[in-house]
Amino acid sequence: MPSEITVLFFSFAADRMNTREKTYELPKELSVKEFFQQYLYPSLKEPLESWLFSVNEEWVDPHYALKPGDELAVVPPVSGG
Amino acid sequence: MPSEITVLFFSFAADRMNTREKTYELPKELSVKEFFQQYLYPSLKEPLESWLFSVNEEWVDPHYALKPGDELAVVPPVSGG
Amino acid sequence: MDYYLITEDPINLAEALSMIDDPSTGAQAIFLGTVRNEFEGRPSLGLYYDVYPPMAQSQIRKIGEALKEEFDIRHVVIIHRIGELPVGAASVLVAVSAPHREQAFAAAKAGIDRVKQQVPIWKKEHWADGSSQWHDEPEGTQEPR
Amino acid sequence: MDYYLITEDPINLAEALSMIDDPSTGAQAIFLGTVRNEFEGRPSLGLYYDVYPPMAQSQIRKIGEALKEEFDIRHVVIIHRIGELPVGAASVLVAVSAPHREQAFAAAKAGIDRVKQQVPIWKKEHWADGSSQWHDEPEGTQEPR
Repeated sequence: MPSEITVLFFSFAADRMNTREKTYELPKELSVKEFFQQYLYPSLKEPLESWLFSVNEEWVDPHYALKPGDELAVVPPVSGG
Repeated sequence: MPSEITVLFFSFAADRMNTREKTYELPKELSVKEFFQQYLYPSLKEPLESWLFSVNEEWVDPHYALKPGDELAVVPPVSGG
Repeated sequence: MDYYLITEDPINLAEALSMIDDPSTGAQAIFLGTVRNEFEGRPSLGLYYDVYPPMAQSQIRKIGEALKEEFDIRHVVIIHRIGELPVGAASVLVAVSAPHREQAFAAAKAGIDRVKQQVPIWKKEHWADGSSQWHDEPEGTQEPR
Repeated sequence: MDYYLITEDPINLAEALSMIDDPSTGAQAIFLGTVRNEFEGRPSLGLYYDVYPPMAQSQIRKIGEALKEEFDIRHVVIIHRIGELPVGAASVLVAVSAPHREQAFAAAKAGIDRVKQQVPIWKKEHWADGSSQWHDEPEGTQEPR
């Protein structure tokens, strides 16, 4: 079942992806981890553990199964303050 | 050798002495401790260790020998802030 | 009252203080973070703060609510400014009021520690030599501004 | 700059912050003490602060200078207001600026602790029932105001 998701990028991840927001067509259901490995690596070359992920503004773990219409945020290590 | 000193009182000590400043004629040289015991006790009934003393705006210990013209401050436990 | 804000506007300290004001509190502890003119010895002109706004906003609220559960404090204000900030500008404020100073200090300290660890905000240093660099980028590369 | 003041006038926080401002500091820690509406559960209308002015002034300066020797901080402001203060009024301010927040917090905390222990200032509580009482008076008696 194909589905479309929106992915948000920030900080150096946005720089490397050359965008802050991008839409992806997924041919089948993928977990966050699978999506990261198949679509974002190696543009985002750091290992999965370097990132946090949220879906629809709630933190999720990498096993979360992406659903049509989800807004996935790829969150680099924070450095506020 | 008689000498005159000025004594400053604060907080509850000033209330009990009914003044914030008083001049004393000392008939002979006295230490702060001797002065306290002979002139201030029992109006100030707390033991010597309850008080701090300064002379001419410098802290002194109770063995300091009072000199003519000295300004002695009798300092209760502080409670600022 | 409690107040949580992610904003591009300057941080108003007087307003924050009026929010934590309470006749039952004797102790206000305030942390104000400002942009420094150097980082690890290297001269800097300022910082750009990137943010994921809704997550940052909900995260500072969660931090404040946790502080109120963990410490004996009455009110919390957390404000983080984002965007381009020159040296000297205030970037973050944590202000708490409490009956007593030990709890006020402990809560303010925990507050700013958590803001720096848990809020999706990222800063890019604008070095004095004209290059820019994201903080905490693994194997970060320096590119001209 | 460093600044030490015993005063009857209201404490000006904005002015104090401008004094500790420094482009090399990223962390400002501020403690503001205010008059509470109760003490140990008993309702209060305010405080009267008595002071030995020259000793208090030299003492807060000594405290500030010691903080600068002991902690990695750049600037210190200590202000203590004296006289009659109503509930809610700010009575004491300790503000420090430092390159990093740990030292800023540690210095501000040590500063207010020492002010409360070492400065010849005494407070008298004006209880809501009309009586008044000096703090820290051994065997204190309560007299009508």
